[in-house]
Amino acid sequence: MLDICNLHAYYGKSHVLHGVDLHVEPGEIVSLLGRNGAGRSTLVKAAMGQVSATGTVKLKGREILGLKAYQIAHQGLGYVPENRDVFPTLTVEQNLVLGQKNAGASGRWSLDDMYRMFPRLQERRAVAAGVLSGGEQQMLTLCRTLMGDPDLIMIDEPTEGLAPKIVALVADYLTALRERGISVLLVEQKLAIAMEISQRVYVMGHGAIVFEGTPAALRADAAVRKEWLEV
Amino acid sequence: MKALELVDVRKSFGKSEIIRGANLGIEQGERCAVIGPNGAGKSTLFNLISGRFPLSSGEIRLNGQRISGRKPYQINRLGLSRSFQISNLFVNLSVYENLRCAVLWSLGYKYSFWHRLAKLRDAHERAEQVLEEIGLQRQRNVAAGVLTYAEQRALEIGITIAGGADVILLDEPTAGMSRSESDAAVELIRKVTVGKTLVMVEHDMSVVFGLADKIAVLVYGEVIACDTPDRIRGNAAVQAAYLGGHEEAA
Amino acid sequence: MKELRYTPLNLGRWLLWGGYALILLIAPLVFSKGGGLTLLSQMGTVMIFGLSYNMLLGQGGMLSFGHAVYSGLGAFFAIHAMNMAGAGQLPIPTSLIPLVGGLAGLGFGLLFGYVTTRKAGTTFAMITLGLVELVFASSLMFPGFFGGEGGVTTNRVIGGAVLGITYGPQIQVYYLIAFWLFVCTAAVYAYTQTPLGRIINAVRDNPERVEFIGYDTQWVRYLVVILSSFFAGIAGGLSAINFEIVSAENVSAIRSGSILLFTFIGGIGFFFGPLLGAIVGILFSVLLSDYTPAWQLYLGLFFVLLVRYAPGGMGSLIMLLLRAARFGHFGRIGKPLGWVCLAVLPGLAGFVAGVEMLYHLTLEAANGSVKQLFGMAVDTRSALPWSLAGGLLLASIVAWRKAQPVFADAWSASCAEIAVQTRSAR
Amino acid sequence: ETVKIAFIDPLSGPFAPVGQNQLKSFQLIADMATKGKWAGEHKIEVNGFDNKGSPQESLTQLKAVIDQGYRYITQGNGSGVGLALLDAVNKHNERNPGKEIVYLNYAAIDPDMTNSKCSFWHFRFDANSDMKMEALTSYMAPDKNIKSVYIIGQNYAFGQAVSRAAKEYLARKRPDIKIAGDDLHPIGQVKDFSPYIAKIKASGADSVITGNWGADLALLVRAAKDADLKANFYTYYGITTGVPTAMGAAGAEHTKIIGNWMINNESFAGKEVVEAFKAKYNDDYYAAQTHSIITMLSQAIKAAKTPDPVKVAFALEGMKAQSLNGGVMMQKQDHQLQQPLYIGTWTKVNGKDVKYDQENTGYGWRMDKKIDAYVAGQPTSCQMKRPG
Amino acid sequence: MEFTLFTMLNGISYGLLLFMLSSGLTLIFSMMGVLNFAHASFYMLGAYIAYTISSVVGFWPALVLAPVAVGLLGALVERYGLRPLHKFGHIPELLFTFGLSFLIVELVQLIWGRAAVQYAIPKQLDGPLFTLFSTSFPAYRAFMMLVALAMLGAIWLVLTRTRVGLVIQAALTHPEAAEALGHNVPRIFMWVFGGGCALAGLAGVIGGNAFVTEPAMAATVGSIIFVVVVVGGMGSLAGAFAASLLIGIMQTTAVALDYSLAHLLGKLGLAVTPATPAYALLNVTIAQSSAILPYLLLVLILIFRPKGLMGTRE
Ligand SMILES: Nc1ncnc2c1ncn2[C@@H]1O[C@H](COP(=O)(O)OP(=O)(O)OP(=O)(O)O)[C@@H](O)[C@H]1O
Ligand SMILES: Nc1ncnc2c1ncn2[C@@H]1O[C@H](COP(=O)(O)OP(=O)(O)OP(=O)(O)O)[C@@H](O)[C@H]1O
Ligand SMILES: [Mg+2]
Ligand SMILES: [Mg+2]
Repeated sequence: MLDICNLHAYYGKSHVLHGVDLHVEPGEIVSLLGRNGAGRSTLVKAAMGQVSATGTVKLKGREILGLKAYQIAHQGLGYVPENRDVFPTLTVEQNLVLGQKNAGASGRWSLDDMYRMFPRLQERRAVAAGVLSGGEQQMLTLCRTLMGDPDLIMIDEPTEGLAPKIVALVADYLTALRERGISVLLVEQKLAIAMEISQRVYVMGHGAIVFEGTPAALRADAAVRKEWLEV
Repeated sequence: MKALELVDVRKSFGKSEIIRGANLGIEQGERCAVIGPNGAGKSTLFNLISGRFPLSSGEIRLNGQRISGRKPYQINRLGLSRSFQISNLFVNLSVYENLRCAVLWSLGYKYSFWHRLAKLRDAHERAEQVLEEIGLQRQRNVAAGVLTYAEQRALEIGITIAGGADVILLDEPTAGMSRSESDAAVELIRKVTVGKTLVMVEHDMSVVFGLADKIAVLVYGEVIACDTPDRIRGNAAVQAAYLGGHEEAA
Repeated sequence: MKELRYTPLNLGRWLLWGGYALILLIAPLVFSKGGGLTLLSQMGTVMIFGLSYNMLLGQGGMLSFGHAVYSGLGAFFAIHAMNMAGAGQLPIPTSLIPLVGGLAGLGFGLLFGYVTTRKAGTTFAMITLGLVELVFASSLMFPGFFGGEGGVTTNRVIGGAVLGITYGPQIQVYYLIAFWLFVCTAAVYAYTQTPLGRIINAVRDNPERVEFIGYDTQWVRYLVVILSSFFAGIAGGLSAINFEIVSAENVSAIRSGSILLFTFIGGIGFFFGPLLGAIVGILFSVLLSDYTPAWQLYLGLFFVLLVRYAPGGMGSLIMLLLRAARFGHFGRIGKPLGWVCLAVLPGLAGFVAGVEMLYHLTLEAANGSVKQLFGMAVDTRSALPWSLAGGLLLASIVAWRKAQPVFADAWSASCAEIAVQTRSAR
Repeated sequence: ETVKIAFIDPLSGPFAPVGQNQLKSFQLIADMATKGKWAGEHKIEVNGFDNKGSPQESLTQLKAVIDQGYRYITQGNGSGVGLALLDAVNKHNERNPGKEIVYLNYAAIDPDMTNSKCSFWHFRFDANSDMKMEALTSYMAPDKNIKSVYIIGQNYAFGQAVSRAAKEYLARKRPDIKIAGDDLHPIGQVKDFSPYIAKIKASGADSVITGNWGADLALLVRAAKDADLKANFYTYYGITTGVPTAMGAAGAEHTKIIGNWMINNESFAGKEVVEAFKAKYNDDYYAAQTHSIITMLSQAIKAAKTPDPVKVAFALEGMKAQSLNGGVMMQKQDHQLQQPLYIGTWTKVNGKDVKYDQENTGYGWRMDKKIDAYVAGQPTSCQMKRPG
Repeated sequence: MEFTLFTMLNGISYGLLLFMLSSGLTLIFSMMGVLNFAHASFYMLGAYIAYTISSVVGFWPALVLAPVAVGLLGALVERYGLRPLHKFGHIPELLFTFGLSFLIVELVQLIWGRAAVQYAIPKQLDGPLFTLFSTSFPAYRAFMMLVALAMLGAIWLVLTRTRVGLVIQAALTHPEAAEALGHNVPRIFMWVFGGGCALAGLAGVIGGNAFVTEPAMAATVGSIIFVVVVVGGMGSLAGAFAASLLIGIMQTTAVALDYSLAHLLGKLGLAVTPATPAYALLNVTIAQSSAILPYLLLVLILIFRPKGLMGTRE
């Protein structure tokens, strides 16, 4: 599905990613773990074409590095940014509608699916997204990206600021996504969730992958956890 | 006399009533955490207390004095200070200047254009002290806008406490931090709020249970429970509405 | 670096201000020819006006389209005061007339500022636009005070000479302006270093948060507008003395727009930006207009290019170079920069020649197709000068293509290194 | 020796076309003077300085031309600028004896300049606005069809002066004429004149007097045509550059002008100038004052045998000369040129009495009446101080 | 009766003209937040280009071609001038257009000269549409009103029937997020700006011959169209429409009112003489102050209702 090879990324002149290799298979949930500042967000941004990078990034076998972000989105890559970039002046529903790439195109997901997933959003559908609570905004960004009908969705810290109950809900929905054949690349801080729902995990440190394996393997590897995850 | 008291506070936006008669009393020197599901109205409650939004009805008292209906700056001058869920800094000013701005009013310099900033020893010392407390001495001359996320959160707290207010409201102070960072943040908060009244919103249960003397649970704009941490943990209604059995998810 | 930090700051400050005073003192000796003195005097008043404007825009984030209201009304009051002094009704020496302007400006700041500062951002900008149009339109309706379209004139020579100073000769007026400029610069600078001066920066960055640290943002903005109007009024008073006439254009949107233009050209992010902007702006609009009818084209083009490629204004360009120099990189970028300038030069000449010939053709062709250009007589109807201009332009483009990448490389390398150096310094 | 005259008027901005036209007029006549040795061996040269239409800028330009050694200046667009220059010239001459400047005013027509504010250093070669109103009302008075007059003007000194004079003179000459209305509108701000036309129409006026110029005049005339208002428009400035084009056919037969010369006069006097101007600049010569100025200046230089401004100024006082519009005389008392004036109507070119059109519109000014100099003469309150 | 009727008619048609002038500005401002100071310059360009085209192939082709040409120019300006400035915020953008307005005037003077050009009303529309009592209503004015209404309809359709408005609003605050959702934001910005300029151009094609096509024409409409946009409410199309009509009718009726404060005081039995304080002020009639009314309205509206008549944001 997604194949990242020897990816180097830069903010201006500062070199943040130093040759990252990572891949996600179809129908797989892969988690990317690491400390703050390890470069996880940079990795997904680079894949989305928002950070200048070199190397190769292949989506469904097609090279996407160097394309514009909107072109990449049209290739079927979805991205949920970490800082809740809801469009504050638009209503919840307008935010969701904008998730569709072409007006009226019906993908795997409809508005109703989204509202069923998070009834809270339906209650707030006509409210400007800017006034939503922190958690509601988080739900909205997730749904908005799903509306674009991506084949692979990269989610940056989706459970940030969510109540514990909703966190559990999100975990369930990610699993449900996978069952519908959508691959997920999950960037997480909360180990427990990632370990629970992922098939494989990567651990990142200082801009490079320092561990790759199953959650079980990670659980077993106390050295990596101590050194790179500080738990 | 309670440090902060909310009596039947209500707030509607248009037709939807978000806060539906919240009652809450916080003793002086108490550390209280407000928890509740997303969209329950926790941030809204903070906005009402700090004067950002006007109340629809009800009354809020700070140290026995009615503050509802006042402007944010008036409430601040009465000794209440708050932080924001999303960092809200003076992005083009240096860290040090951010803090110095925050202490000016409380030291009585107000709108002065006849004092030289550089000559204000007390402002300087207070700013330096806060700088040290939040551990940003090395970044003192860096513009706030280019700090890392965790540093910005720390500065957010720094600005909030710098003015020396004795009632502090913190909105999700550890959001977005890793375990070790949020542990450090808890320590920081504990340190800087000694002897002060603290009210905070948090989703991270380890922070909540680590810091709070009392927990208030807000659901759908009502305080459904307000009690010690242990009793809250055992409260079935809270379990259903909020923790959902995943309390230790983190 | 280290030594720099430990030298007593005061020495540097004294040097800086002393140098500034010295420049003001000797400028008229250096630029004494022709209209040099007139130009310098005008620059001085515009500098004060710019400083006052930047208190709003640069330091307070308040985009005003109507700042000329304060300087203009200040000027009107000043000129009436002068006329009264001349008629013996008001015992005030010419040297203090600027203060009258300043107080009038302050008064209108109190009045209008209350209305305008109730809002910030675009709303503020639009209210000021409305206000300036109102004041301007009214000024033509009340010729009693504003003197109609001809304005109010005066005679700045009031009474006899005091210490040999009559303010008849321009040089005396220049020194009066220079004196006030120095005082105002110092005062405005001092203001930036006060609690109010800092809080207005905070209001610029994040007005919402300021409310939560105890300040009423509306009040902060209001106070700043009042202070700034005071300095604008002083500038107005000085221009009344300098021109001995004040007319409605002094309160117009055009005047307000040009101070915005000049200040931005200088760089709103820097204290000295308005000073720089005043020099460049006056050179363009007064000096250049004597030489070519195309001056508006040049000014417009210069401004547009500056906004497009250096939104920080000329101040930012200078600061960047200074920073490179401070880190000792000037040697490295100096040479490529020189080449780039060299490459641009012929193109500039070619462009100017082309524009001048074009203007000649459209305006003065009937007086003969021959035009004096760079000291040569060229026939604008023949192909040779045109192809020459085109050739210069082309050559410049080719040279630019060669020189620019080299410079860009050197520049970004230097920037990266400076970034590394500063980071390791913290 | 070359006598250099500095022309200080707008050469850029909205008023530039007018300024450019008049500068060219000056230059053409100056060329003729030099070639024809009007001032003997002295050459005459006119150079333009752009005042951008502003009084303040004019003073800056005045300083510049003084620095460059000019001793004569000329200006015409706007009495505001004129008064500022007059004041500055007086001050300069007072502060710098031996370096006097003479101000040759070709079109600033505020009566004050030759009355309360008159100066030895200032000579006006256009008829002032009161003189023009005098002539105009003398022309209107015998016309019994005129029963009701509406006055409209720009809200500034000149517009107000026209309105005041019109009311005063009409009351004197034709007390039966009703002043149907008196409107002042902001200068250069009105885009839609139809409300004013509606008002004029409602007032039932058959004639309109206006001091408007530029687009304000053209738009007024066009709005009248659109609403089918049949009233005649008596204007001061229908002839200035830009107005004929903008007015076009809309103004035909209803727009009249009071001026000091027009080419379609009884003998087409000045047609060689007009033709030469057209050939050289493809533009129309209409500012005949330029001719009066150069003629009289040359004559004065000859008489004084020196181009020294003080002597020339004395020589100009009371001087008589032949200009395009006939015999003219510079009144010694107030330095106001006494000259015949003309009333004309905007008409389609017919090859007979209207031979020359303006701005290639196919329309030109037909002469209705030539008014002798004495008719328009005005008493003056001038108390002139002369040097020495 | 006749007077009142025509005053109303004049007011409405002037209002529609104002709307025509400002609709493009509203469009750009509402969507992109850019206050295009050069809007009036594009209006002028429209008039001049139409003049040139119509002198070759006639008015009707010019009606279509000139706005297209102006729109393309606008798109170019956005692409090479404004786009790189987006990241610096609105002030540099605004200043860029401010500078551009200077340049355009100069260019127009270079190409078409400094005097007015003879851009005439097409034969078909020259003359009265109808005559009521003794006043006629020009056909061209009616045509102008029609076009203004068509503009209103067209913009309304674009705003409500397409997602362009939504995408742009989204991109204003979070351009990266909007792109990540698959929207080609820069291109939409470019065409919106171009579209706004084309509307200005169309206004120029029609206003140029109704009024005078000269280099000063941009400056004379410059500030009034800002008043319309702001009074209507930043970026509200309906608001701009309402504000245009309001200002049009207000100014037109004001012209008919020759009353001053002195009149009022006179009615109250207070005589006003030149000796009365503020005599000049008291004697200004409503008619004389009609030109400042829009600005007064602007200031008052912004103080008491900063959102404007129908705006949603401040
Ligand atoms: N816009 C930027 N400019 C310069 N450096 C940046 C920028 N954004 C991030 N960085 C730097 O890049 C590095 C990696 O950042 P990144 O955001 O990818 O980390 P992360 O692993 O997602 O951490 P977090 O938990 O904070 O989200 C950090 O050192 C950070 O300081
Ligand atoms: N200005 C407003 N207009 C309309 N609705 C609003 C406004 N502000 C907040 N709300 C609504 O009020 C509800 C409570 O929001 P609030 O931000 O207080 O939640 P919260 O308890 O802080 O949640 P979270 O934990 O997710 O941050 C939300 O549903 C939000 O949409
Ligand atoms: Mg991250
Ligand atoms: Mg919240």
